[in-house]
Amino acid sequence: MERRYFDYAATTPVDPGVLEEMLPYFKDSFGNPSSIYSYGREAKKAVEEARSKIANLIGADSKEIFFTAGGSEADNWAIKGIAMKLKDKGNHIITSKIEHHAVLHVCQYLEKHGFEVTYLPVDENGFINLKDLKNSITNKTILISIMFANNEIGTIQPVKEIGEIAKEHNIYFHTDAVQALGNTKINVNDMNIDLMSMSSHKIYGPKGVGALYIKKGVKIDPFIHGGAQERRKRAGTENVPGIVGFGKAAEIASNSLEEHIKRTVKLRDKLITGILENIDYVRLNGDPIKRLPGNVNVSIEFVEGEALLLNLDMIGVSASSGSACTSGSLDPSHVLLAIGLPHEIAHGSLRLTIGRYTKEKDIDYVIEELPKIVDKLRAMSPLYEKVKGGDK
Amino acid sequence: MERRYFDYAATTPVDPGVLEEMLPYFKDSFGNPSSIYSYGREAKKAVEEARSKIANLIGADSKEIFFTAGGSEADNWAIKGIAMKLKDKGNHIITSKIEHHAVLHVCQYLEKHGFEVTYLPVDENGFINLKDLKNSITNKTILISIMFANNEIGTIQPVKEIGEIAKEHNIYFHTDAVQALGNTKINVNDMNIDLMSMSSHKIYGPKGVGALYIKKGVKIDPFIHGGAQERRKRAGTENVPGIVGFGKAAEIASNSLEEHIKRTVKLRDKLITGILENIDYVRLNGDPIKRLPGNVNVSIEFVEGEALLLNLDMIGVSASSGSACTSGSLDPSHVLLAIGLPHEIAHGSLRLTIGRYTKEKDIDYVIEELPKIVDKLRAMSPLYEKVKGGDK
Amino acid sequence: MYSDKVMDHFANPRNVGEIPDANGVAQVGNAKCGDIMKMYLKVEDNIIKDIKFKTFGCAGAISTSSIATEMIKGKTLEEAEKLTNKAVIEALDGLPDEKIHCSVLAEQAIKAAIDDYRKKNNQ
Ligand SMILES: Cc1ncc(COP(=O)(O)O)c(C=O)c1O
Ligand SMILES: Cc1ncc(COP(=O)(O)O)c(C=O)c1O
Ligand code: FES
Ligand code: FES
Repeated sequence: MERRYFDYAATTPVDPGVLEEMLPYFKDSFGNPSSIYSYGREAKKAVEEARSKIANLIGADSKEIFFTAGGSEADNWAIKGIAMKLKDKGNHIITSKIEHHAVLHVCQYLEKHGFEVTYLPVDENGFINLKDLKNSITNKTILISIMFANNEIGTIQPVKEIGEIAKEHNIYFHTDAVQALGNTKINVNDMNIDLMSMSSHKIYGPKGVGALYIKKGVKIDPFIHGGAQERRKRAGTENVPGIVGFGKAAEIASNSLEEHIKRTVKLRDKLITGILENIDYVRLNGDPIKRLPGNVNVSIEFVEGEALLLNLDMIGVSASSGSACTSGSLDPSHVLLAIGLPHEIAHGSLRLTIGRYTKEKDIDYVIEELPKIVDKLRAMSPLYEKVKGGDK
Repeated sequence: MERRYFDYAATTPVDPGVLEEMLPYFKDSFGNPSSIYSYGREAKKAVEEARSKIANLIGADSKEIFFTAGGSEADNWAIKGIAMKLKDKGNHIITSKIEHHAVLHVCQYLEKHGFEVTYLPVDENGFINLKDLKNSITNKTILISIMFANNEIGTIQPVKEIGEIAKEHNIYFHTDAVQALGNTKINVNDMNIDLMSMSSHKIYGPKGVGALYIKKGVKIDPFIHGGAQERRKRAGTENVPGIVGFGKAAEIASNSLEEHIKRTVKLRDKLITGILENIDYVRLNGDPIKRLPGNVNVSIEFVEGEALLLNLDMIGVSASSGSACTSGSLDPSHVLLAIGLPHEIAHGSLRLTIGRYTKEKDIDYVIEELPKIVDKLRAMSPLYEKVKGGDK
Repeated sequence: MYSDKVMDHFANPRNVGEIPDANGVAQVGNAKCGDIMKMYLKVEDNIIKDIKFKTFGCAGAISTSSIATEMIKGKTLEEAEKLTNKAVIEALDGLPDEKIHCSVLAEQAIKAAIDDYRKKNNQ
């Protein structure tokens, strides 16, 4: 069975060019970059080249890039690192209700330890309200952490405007750009971003590596203490092959950004239109325009997400859902609830995310097959009966 | 020029068998293990197999192994995670003066945040004193963190006895086993270990992955908050290829442990003898018997470590030193000072660590060449003049 | 994560549908939690002659409904009432821990449908 991957937002395959660049650093140039002998110097050089490629993708200086083990560590570091550093200045953090758990759970943890957190609501398309943001700032506010683009519904926030507000009030602005990186133009300086989380495996680089952008001058505690790596800010022997791979992935992303966006948006819009036209009782979640190029998120009424996913998997299509049943928790996705979906509709959500290797025929295939699966599941849904009977 | 690697304690090359097992997980089985479709299930299975191989190497249950990004993260997690969890019970931590910076700097950080830390001294061979340990326990003590084996001088602590003391007093015992893993027999149950840090790149696995053993029932806060990975204890998309590689490396280590120790000890002792016999004014650091199989650490008087290293590098030999000049800090290695070496002698320290790919002829080569380098450096040392002149 | 048996019942659920002249009907669960199960029984001479279900829920919920209907079809009401979610899980060769709650629904739905039959027949 041919496999059709529609979960690029969860993770991406490593680009062949990326893997090729990584390979020498496993066995041949395996030295520890902190060493002074030649083995180590080679590794060090490779790490620094990767750093400048990532800096280049986001308009930063190399010295502002600090490697981590992924997006989650970057989020944890940014928020806990600022919180611990500035706790004598203030204990208030502003974030949104639709952040990734790597931000939300950190904030909840800090709440247990004396911090206060404002979770800004979002409108039905997933945008925070800039007036809300301004109104929630107090003289205790030390950090604003608002994600660049949402991983579930794809909505892209007005980052530049948020950055301006933060700057006016002299508050640090962190943004989780794990989904945005490589999918939309980012310039940390133009956008007044002080800290930004990135993850390699979302941009065709290897898993287990990411980075935190820390603007020059920003005061932050280290998160992983120990050796003097990463200019004494992040300890641990550098994951050289991983970093090299992330660097190469960033380089490819820089070189093909516009083309990638154009191509992906076209496929995405075809998929959205195809689904909306061929299935009844379905709605698109997230903003139709200001959304990630590869994100399609729909709620299909009267069916449950996990059942949808498994049926798709049986025909080779990998997708994702915000249903509670797929998460092992009792509640469906906090993001779908935050944009106002009732629980039962959130359960029927389906996320199809596309990327570099998605072909037009894959899109056609889903447009053709999804309605059949929905029909089959609705035929056994006690909720659908009523609609058919006209007494909804 | 042939390269001769004598820095296995810093990092090891990836075993070819390890790399081979990793490769499919970059491009083909690249799925996110948290997903429910087949791509994800394959990845999940691979992660669980790796987990049980690591458990097997240390006599633990799979469910007690939690993957991290390396040894430093494991150390940070163990200590901060216990400290935060138990801070209402007590604020006292006991560790030693010769811990890795990933333990020491965490302890120093906690001291700034209301914790009290006892740094146990060590004797001239690098052992802590068990009576000191007992005497330093108070009713506020929540954690004992003593490394299994030291990365610089190779001394292996009486871990089982430390574990017994901790158990008697109902205090958690964490050990940094980054250097010990794969180099000495470890059984976490027999040794009463509650938490243990491990790192893949020290046992011929890839960089950027490690693990924390957490005994069933031990109460600890997560360190990286976010997604539900690692049974809700460590967030972040799993580094699947890295984890698979670490698992394979652990399997190889399990299967060849005794043979590896025997072979390495023989080479090590030949090297030690060769150096002590062929160079004057040199001493072995660390215990001659209870030391890591691959560790040789000597202090060569009247020469400076960085100069030694660079001269060795010129003839293809990669080594390491505790000299201040190699670390970029003003003081020489805290470990060498803790075993009582005067500064000037610590500066002349040389660590040669050997491992799986070290050949006997490499040992012979160093025994032959090192004295020449030492002679050359001593010839230009103002300190050596006096000795030669007999007025020392 | 699911056993082959679960996947079989999920992909080809047995006894899906409605019974127009059912004499015992019940619906349990609620859409808010993501699972609803509706059972239709046709009881004759104290025996479950026919049974059909409809389920809104995950593969765990669908497969437990399916196998539970198979397990009690042709049984007396007393026998059917004894069906436990444990027996259902065993018959499916196990369910993931986080899906155990779905199997409870099948047990509840059957009991509720039998109750409905008894009420209607003044038993
Ligand atoms: C004893 C010890 N602990 C911790 C570490 C840190 O491990 P990693 O480099 O994997 O973070 C090392 C090695 O650098 C070590 O030798
Ligand atoms: C928006 C967002 N933030 C953070 C993360 C976490 O990144 P990682 O899995 O690399 O830790 C993800 C992806 O899982 C994400 O989509
Ligand atoms: S119906 Fe939601 S977990 Fe089974
Ligand atoms: S002599 Fe130059 S750093 Fe020590």
